Amino acid sequence: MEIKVSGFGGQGIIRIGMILGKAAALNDNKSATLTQSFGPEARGGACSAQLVVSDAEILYPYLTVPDILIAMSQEAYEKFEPELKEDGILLIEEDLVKPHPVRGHIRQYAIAATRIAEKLGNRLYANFVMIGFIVAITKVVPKQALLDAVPGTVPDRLLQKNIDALEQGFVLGEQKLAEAK
Amino acid sequence: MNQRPRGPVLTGAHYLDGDHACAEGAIAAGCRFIAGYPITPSTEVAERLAERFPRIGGTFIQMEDELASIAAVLGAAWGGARAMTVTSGPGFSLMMENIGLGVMTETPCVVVNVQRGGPSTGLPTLTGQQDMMQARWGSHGDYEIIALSPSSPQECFDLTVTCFNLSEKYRVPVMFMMDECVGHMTEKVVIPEADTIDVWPRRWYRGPRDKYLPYAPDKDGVPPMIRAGDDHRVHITGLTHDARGYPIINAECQQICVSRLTDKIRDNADDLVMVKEEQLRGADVVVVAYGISARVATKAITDARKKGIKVGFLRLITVWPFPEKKIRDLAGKVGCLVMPEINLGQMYREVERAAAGKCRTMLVPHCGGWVHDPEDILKAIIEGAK
Amino acid sequence: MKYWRKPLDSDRKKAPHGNVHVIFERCKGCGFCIAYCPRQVLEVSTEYNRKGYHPPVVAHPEKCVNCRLCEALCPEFAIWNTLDEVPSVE
Amino acid sequence: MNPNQLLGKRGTADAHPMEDFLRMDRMPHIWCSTCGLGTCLTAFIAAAQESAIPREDIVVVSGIGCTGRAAGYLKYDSFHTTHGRAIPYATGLKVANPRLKVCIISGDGDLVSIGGNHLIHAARRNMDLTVICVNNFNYAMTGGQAAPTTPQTAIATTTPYGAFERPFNIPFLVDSCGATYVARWTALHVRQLTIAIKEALLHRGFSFIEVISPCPTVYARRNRLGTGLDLMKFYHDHSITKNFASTRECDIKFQQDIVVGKFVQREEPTYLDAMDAQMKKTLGAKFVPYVGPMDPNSERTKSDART
Repeated sequence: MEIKVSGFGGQGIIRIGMILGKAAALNDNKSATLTQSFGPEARGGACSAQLVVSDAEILYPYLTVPDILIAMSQEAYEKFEPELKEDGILLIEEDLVKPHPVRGHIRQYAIAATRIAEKLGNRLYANFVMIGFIVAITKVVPKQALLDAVPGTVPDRLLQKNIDALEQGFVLGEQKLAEAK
Repeated sequence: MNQRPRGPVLTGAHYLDGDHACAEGAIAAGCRFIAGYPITPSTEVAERLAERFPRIGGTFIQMEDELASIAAVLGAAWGGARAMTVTSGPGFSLMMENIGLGVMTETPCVVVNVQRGGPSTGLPTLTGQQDMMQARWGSHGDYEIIALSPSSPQECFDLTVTCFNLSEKYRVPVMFMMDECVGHMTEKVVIPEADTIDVWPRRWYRGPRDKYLPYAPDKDGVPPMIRAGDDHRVHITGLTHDARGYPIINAECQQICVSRLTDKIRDNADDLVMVKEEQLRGADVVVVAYGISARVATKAITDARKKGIKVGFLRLITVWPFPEKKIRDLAGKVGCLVMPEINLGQMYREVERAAAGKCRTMLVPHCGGWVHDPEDILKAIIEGAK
Repeated sequence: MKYWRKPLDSDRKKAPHGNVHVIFERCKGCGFCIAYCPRQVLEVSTEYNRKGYHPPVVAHPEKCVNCRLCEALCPEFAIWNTLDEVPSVE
Repeated sequence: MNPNQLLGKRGTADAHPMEDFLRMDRMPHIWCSTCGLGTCLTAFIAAAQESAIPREDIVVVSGIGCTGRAAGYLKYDSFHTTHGRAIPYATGLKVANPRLKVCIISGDGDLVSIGGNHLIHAARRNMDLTVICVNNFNYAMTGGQAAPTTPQTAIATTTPYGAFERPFNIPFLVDSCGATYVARWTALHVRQLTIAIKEALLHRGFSFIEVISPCPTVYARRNRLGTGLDLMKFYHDHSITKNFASTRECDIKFQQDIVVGKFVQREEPTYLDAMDAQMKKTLGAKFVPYVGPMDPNSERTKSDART
């Protein structure tokens, strides 16, 4: 399974890929290769993380046709949406991406991750909201594998807040999934 | 919860990128001194060690530039530390002079180069494999070097340990030729129990103090070492020197000094060369690759096999000394050697030279900035199979 | 500014006496020892050493007070003092 | 002051007292007649003995050039490194084995030009090193080219019509960068130089001594200044001792008075002290100080890995 997480620097894009990959590789007995690309800007530049998850050993570490695209900025959406598989899953940041009409059999879900994070006290939690949302909808890793992967990736004092954000995203994801059915 | 204290070696499964895995490899190899200067895309190695070292008894110093970093590493090695520096292309260029000093004075140390696209400032955040020849020939004069190239974060860990071991065994700076892709690629890295990690000790001199000759070699051509401060009163110089370490400026001494420096690597090439071989027997085409290119080539190879082409794969882990014998043997047996690399033909020259016209050789070049499209490698394989 | 005075205890304290040693062939004839010997013990030899320099000769051994300045100044480690057991009276 | 106490051990009738501290099998040294470098070595050896620092703890590092050869003649653990890199090399030695007393003996071109960046950073860090910079106002080994210390109007092979760049005032440079011991003497001031080197060796922190030394063969000759002995006489007549003079006032002008003396001596945390303090402050009990170098008798790396 090929997943692309995209947005701009500072949104915690790489960390989303990192935690999903860690959950798959360390807690779900899968192979997971994360690669990243970023510009020279520390903040605000285009940024993406590519994750390949597989039951077998991953020989070729890069994406060919993504099955899942997460777009957290308009720029990322415009750039990467055309690459998405025809029946892929597209997750967008509701407030930051104005989508075009859905192409082919793509299943598209939106979440106001940044807004939810701000309500939790800091927009920096947006990536954890998104992580919960991704896992609820795509089931790329079991929820427990995800939760087990979080400690150590954020400072201990912020762990609970991030878990809360993740849970909110997850709940919202399950709701959206149910609505879609 | 009873948590075991975290020892220096981070035993267990971790999700690490190549840079971080390299840092952990250095710790596992007993490295406790690193001098560095920030440069993308290698900085993460130094950052991780700056964070880890004060908790495990290591020392990190950020020097004023790369010239200073490599000089400090050489000094630290003679001070008795297992030492390393980390850099990328432009910094690697600046280190060249003292890499020569390291070779001449037979100073064990590891130089990690997380390669990016060049020349000059080039592509700071994007990949390249364009320093391969510089690793071999970048400093002036005749010398031999050891260089390894990893294809995965796991290898970034494993081979960093190997780099230290080889540098101690052969008393030579060892180049670890990573690239941005491997450095920033995150995968599961399994770190073994500390006891099971093979760490080779320094070749300490154990004879009487006043009998020590810094450059009198053991049987394998490598001299034993001492550390500064133990009253051996050695003189270590970058000038051509005799067994005492004294400068002798003439052709005879140059002959003895330089040929031993090169022979200790050349004569032990069989011990040093590490390759991974796959379906070489009966192959019509063999893909020769290293580093991230080897990883990318696997897709092309798989696709080619699906088309019924007999493709073998020779992955170079040791890039210097160049696995010449392997290539020479292969050249007599296969129709074509295909080599993708992220430069316009560096290691390819070696392949061509070793093949010596006994089979076709094809370069799949790439200027850097990204990896090959596997399609391009596949095309070359199909062409080579004709 | 230079001045010399006779030490008040000169009748009781005897100046030490030194012996000057010169390695003739090691000298490169810089003349530092000769120029700066406070007691003018040394003079330029008329002879050449193998390198073609004129090393110092100890012209007035009795004047040496073992100050070791010649030893300290010599860039060639070619001249040094030893202390005479019996101080001379001057 | 008993001058005998400043010359180290006494010789015997058969042997020069410094022979034990020199690589006599490398003598005679390559330095010209009336060059001051040999005198600097004598002062160093005397000071090292007077300091009572165990001989094996003293390590000498040199760069390239005439002075760069110093390490090769001194019978201590000695390192002859690359041009300009003696200070960072020494930094590695010191940090890897803090027990060592690492001394750099090198020239003005090596330390202040090609190695200038390392000089100012080592001073800034207050790295616990002793630097003896022998200044002969030019690049002598390569035939007398202009250096960053060549006084204006002096002739060098690359300033055939007279130097016009402003030279460095080295004591001011290192003082302003944070050196905690700074002195300047000439090769003639052997007693003071020996005291200064001894003080520098015993000083905690970055200590720097500039030694003005005659270069008869290329600098003096080209500038028609006579021999090294004539330059020594010039130092005798034109040195003005001003201890704790402001280093700003210590510029050297062509054949004019030279201010000498001990200019700076102050206590500041060294690099290693500062690192230690900061780590203790932020990491507390989690701080594990540097394990020290590997021990040849029981190399620690393996057992280290197991803890």
